[in-house]
Order: sequence, then structure tokens, then C-alpha cells
Amino acid sequence: MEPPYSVQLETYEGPLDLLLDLIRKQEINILDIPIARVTQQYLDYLHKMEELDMDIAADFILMAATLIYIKAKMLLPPDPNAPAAEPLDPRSDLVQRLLEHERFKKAAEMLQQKQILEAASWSRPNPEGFEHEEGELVVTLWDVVKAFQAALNRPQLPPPLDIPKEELTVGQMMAEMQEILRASAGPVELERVIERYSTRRALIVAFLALLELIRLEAILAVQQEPFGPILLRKHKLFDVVFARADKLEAVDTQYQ
Amino acid sequence: MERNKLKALLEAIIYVSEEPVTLDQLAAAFDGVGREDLRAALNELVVASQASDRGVEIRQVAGGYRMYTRAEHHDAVRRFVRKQKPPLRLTLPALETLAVIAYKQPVTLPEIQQIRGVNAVSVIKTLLDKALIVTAGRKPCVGRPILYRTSREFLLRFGLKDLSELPTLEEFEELARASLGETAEASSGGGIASQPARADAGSDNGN
Amino acid sequence: MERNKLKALLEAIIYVSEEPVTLDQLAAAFDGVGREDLRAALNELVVASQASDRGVEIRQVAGGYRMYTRAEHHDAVRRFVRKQKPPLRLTLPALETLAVIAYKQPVTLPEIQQIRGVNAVSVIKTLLDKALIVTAGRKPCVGRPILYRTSREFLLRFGLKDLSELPTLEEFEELARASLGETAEASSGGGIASQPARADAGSDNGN
Repeated sequence: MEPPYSVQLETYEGPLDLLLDLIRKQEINILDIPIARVTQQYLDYLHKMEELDMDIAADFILMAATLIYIKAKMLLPPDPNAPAAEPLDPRSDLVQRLLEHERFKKAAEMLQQKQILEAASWSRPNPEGFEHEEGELVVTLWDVVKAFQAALNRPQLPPPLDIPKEELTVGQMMAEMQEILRASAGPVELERVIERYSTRRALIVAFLALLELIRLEAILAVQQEPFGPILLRKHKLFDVVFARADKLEAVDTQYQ
Repeated sequence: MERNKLKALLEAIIYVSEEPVTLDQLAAAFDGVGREDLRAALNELVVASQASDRGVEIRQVAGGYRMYTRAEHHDAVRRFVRKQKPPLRLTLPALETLAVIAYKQPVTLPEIQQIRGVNAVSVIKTLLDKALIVTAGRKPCVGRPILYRTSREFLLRFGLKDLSELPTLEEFEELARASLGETAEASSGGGIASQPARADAGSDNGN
Repeated sequence: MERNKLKALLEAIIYVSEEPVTLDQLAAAFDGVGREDLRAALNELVVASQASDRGVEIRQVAGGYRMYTRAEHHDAVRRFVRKQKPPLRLTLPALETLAVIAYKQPVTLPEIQQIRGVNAVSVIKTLLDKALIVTAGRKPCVGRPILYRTSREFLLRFGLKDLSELPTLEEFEELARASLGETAEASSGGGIASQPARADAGSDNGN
């Protein structure tokens, strides 16, 4: 008996991989699998996995049951009441699956070779600027699905205000920023905030308000990776700054 | 290096380079090859590319070598390029708005903005321009806002027979969960298509 | 149109086009030129671009014609390429699932899992994210599961003219049988199959 933790186990993606490996390593004829022996080896492998506290996926258990079933069936005499036309080898389904699995493994290798060759050659489309618009993506249905999920998962901001944004002062804009941050559980992307304003004036006021809030340490702007989105989050003085209406008004007198 | 191989390599390099390739750059890249040999090979390339059956020529420009289509072909080339229907391209906000309309249709602008949290007016216009969405009457509520739904073009572009072929959110979530490493126990796809088709999809504006 | 002029124009168009250029597109653009003439001219271009002193070849891919540098030149060419294409990294399970979809398409998740013997949800998501597969409607059976097929991107990334360029599964079967020690039958008809794929057999452990 080997001590449990010295056992080296190969990992298999699924039960078919494990079975194929058992068969191939022992140079067994796939059309005449010694089912009792292979079943035992298969179960031994699962036991070793258990000893190593490895999770055994349901797929492996299902295959174990299948093997045991086949083994039992092979021990039984053929059913005399079965239609005479099909004296089927109980192993044949499994053999077909294994052969098919092996075919696809070969096909995958072939694809890999093709991909390596393809990656080594370059095409330089549109070298002379017979161009389409920049910044757009070629989209698939999958992108649509993902985009919808993204929209649903995003913290909901209060709907854009109906009062004309041109009217907002820097102080009022700061209050609006506060509302946005307060309404969301976590950080808010800067882009999401900016998108709410369409006029040049409103955008400028929004930026001034953000700069004021950052200066007052009410909010913090962070970027977690180069070129990543800029996130706004509450900073240490968030509640203090907004608790004092006079502070916001003081800002406004500055900008008069 | 054999002359033909050198010419082939030079042609490939000039093709992939975005800027004119200089003799200095090439001399640095081809260690064992003298500048005279490089120059001779480049000249042969230039001359060969002038043949009457060639449409892409190599020219010396700004101290380097570069590929060009010939001026006399530009009209024909431009006409061809313009005729092609380019693949569908959308900005991220446009894509997201389209997704909201696809799943929530028929839907009004305020409802879209509520979900997306941003102004969507200009994006709606883009989608209308690209004929991916169409208007679908007005919602009988205060302000009677315009309703939007996806168009036939949308179905064509995404290869859908009808809206019921859109993956459901349940199906999406199964895939999304899987990406988080949570091996969903979809025993042979058990979780898939629990709700056959979204009952609400396009029910009132039969496509 | 004179043959040489036609070839020159075709070369210029293929050079500037962002996507592989199809015969249909060309036929629509060249009013007076028959498809047979176009095909012949294209074939001549393809053959001429294979000459040993040429570094840019015209190849058929994803149903059209496109220019490429040759794979064997990639060491010399790479340093001049400004925009490297992002490498496509696929795990072996992902490649195997892709192979199943390529050969069985359109195919559902339960069918894929039946063949692969394992849960394939997360791999499917990876393949969708990389745009190598797309959804293809729903199968009209219980549960109406989503169908998947390979995409144009798949053909482009794997340098395939079209799906028919893939070796048949029977060819792999011969190979698989041979490698599984079932030698008797394999030797009888294995001649065709063993040739192309032999080269890559045994690269299993490379990853």
C-alpha cells in the first residue's frame, strides 16, 4: 500500500478520456475490451481520487455505473425472449462512444495545427484607408445577450433629471453626484455619470463638481488597471461634506 | 541567402509594415546580407511589381519602400469597397441599448433609460438609422411615449428565425455561472431552456 | 476586359479589402465579366502568388480570397508587424468541443455533452466569447435547446476555405482505430487517412 499522498494521479477531463487512456496504455483492442479488468482499473482510479480528497465529478460516477452494468450483462446468458435479430454485444454502445471520442481528439489536434499555421501568417487589410468608422465593434448575437445582462447587473442610477441641466450650478451638480453615489451600492463608473449630460455646459459643470468633491475628499476617483474604467467611490469625508449645505453654497459663490 | 527567398521575405515585410521600410531597417534585420544585395533585390521587386498584371506595386517613398495600389485603379477599387455591406458594427452603448430593446420590447425611451441609467436618445437614432429597430406605436400612458421594437433586419443580421430564438436569460445565466467556475450541474443540459421561449417576445407585434 | 488588367484590378481589390473577397461580390462589381473568367483570373493570381520569390500569397479562406504572408516567413516578418493579432489560446477541451461543433453542426449542448462525456457549459461560453461559434436558432424538439455552429471567425482563425475543407470524420476514424491497436481493419483502408493527419499525431502532450 502506498501512502496516500505520494500517489501521483493524472487528471482526466472526463470519464471517456480516462477510459481511453487505460485502453491505449495497455494496448487493448478497443473492439474486444476485457470489461471486468478495465472496470476494476477504472474503479481503482476513482478510489485513489477519493483518497486524495479530490472531488469526483458526477460524469465519472455515471460511467462507473455504466461499466458495472455492462460487466453484469456480459455474465448473463442472452435473453431467450429477446428479438433474435439483435444479439448485441453489451459493450458496443460504449465502444462507439470511445471511438467517436478518439476521432474528435484527432480532429482537435488537426485544428490546433491549422490554427498555429494561421497565427503565423499576417493579413494587413485596409492598408490605404478605404475605411469604416473607428471605435465600433463587429457584434454577434452573443454580444447582445451579454450586453443585456451587463445592463441589468449595473447598479441602477436615478433616472436623469428632467430639469434642464443648463440650470444646474456647481453646488447643485455636487448634490446630484452625491445622490448618484448614495443610490449605488458600490463604486460608479465615471463614464456612467458623464453620459447623463449632453450639453457642453452641463459637462463642464459636472467636471468642476467632481474636481471639487475630490478636493474636499468626499469622493475618490480610482483606476484599477491601465486604460481601465475610472471608478468613483465615496471617500472618507463623504458624509461630512454633504452634511453641510453651506459648504456647497460656498462653492457656488466661488464660481459666480 | 538565396535571391528568391530574400525577395519573398522583403515583399512580406513591406506588406506588413505600416510605414515605409528603410534600407537601414532591413540591413539590421538581415544580418548576413550586404546592403548591395538588399538594394538589388528591392529593385527587382520594384520592377516586377510594375508588370501589367499586377495591381499592387512597391514604390520608393520617403526614404523607404512601401506598397500601393495603382492610381489608375483607385476608382474601381473605391467603387468595390463602397458596394460591400460591412459587417454590423456598433458602439458599446448602442449594443447595450439594442439588447435592452430586444429583450424588453416593445419598450419606451424612458424605460430604456431607466434600465441603462443614461441618456439613450442619440443611440436610439443610430439604431433607427441602421434599421435594427423600428417604432411600434405609442404606449397608452402619460405622455404617450413612442414604443420601440427590433426589426426584421435585426433578425436577419443575427440569424434568428423569430424572437423566440433569442437565448433566454435563464440560459444565459447558466453560461455566465459556468464562467465563474461554478460548475453548474447541468446534467446533460438539464438546465437549458427551462422556459421554452419568452412568452412576451413580440406577442403584440407579430413579426 | 483584358486578362492582365482584370488580374491587376482583382489583386488591388483583394489587397485593400478588410474581409475575404467572394466571387459573388466580384461578379456583382464586374458587370461585363463572366464568373468563369473571374474564376480563371483568380486562379492565375493564386498560382502566381505561390512563386518562390513572392512573399505575399493570395489564398482562399472563409469563402473568399485574401492576402497573407506565408507562415514559414513569420520569424522574419513578425518584427515588422505593428499590430499583432491577439493570440488565440484554447485549451485542449475547448479545441475538442470546437471540433465536435465543427463536425456535428448545428448541434445542441446536450448533444455535445453526450459526445464529450463531460459538462461543456463553460467551454461553450469560452467559444462564444471568442466568437468561434455562434447560436443557430433552436432545435425543434422537447425543451427547444439552442443550436450552435461554427462562425466565420472560426474559418478565418483556422485558415479554412470552408467547412468542406475539413478532413472527414471517417478519415479520423481510420486513424483512431489504428492508434487504438485495432490494427486488422485499419491497414486495409488506412492509406488515404493516415497521410494528412499523421504529422500531428503524437503532439498530444505538447500542451
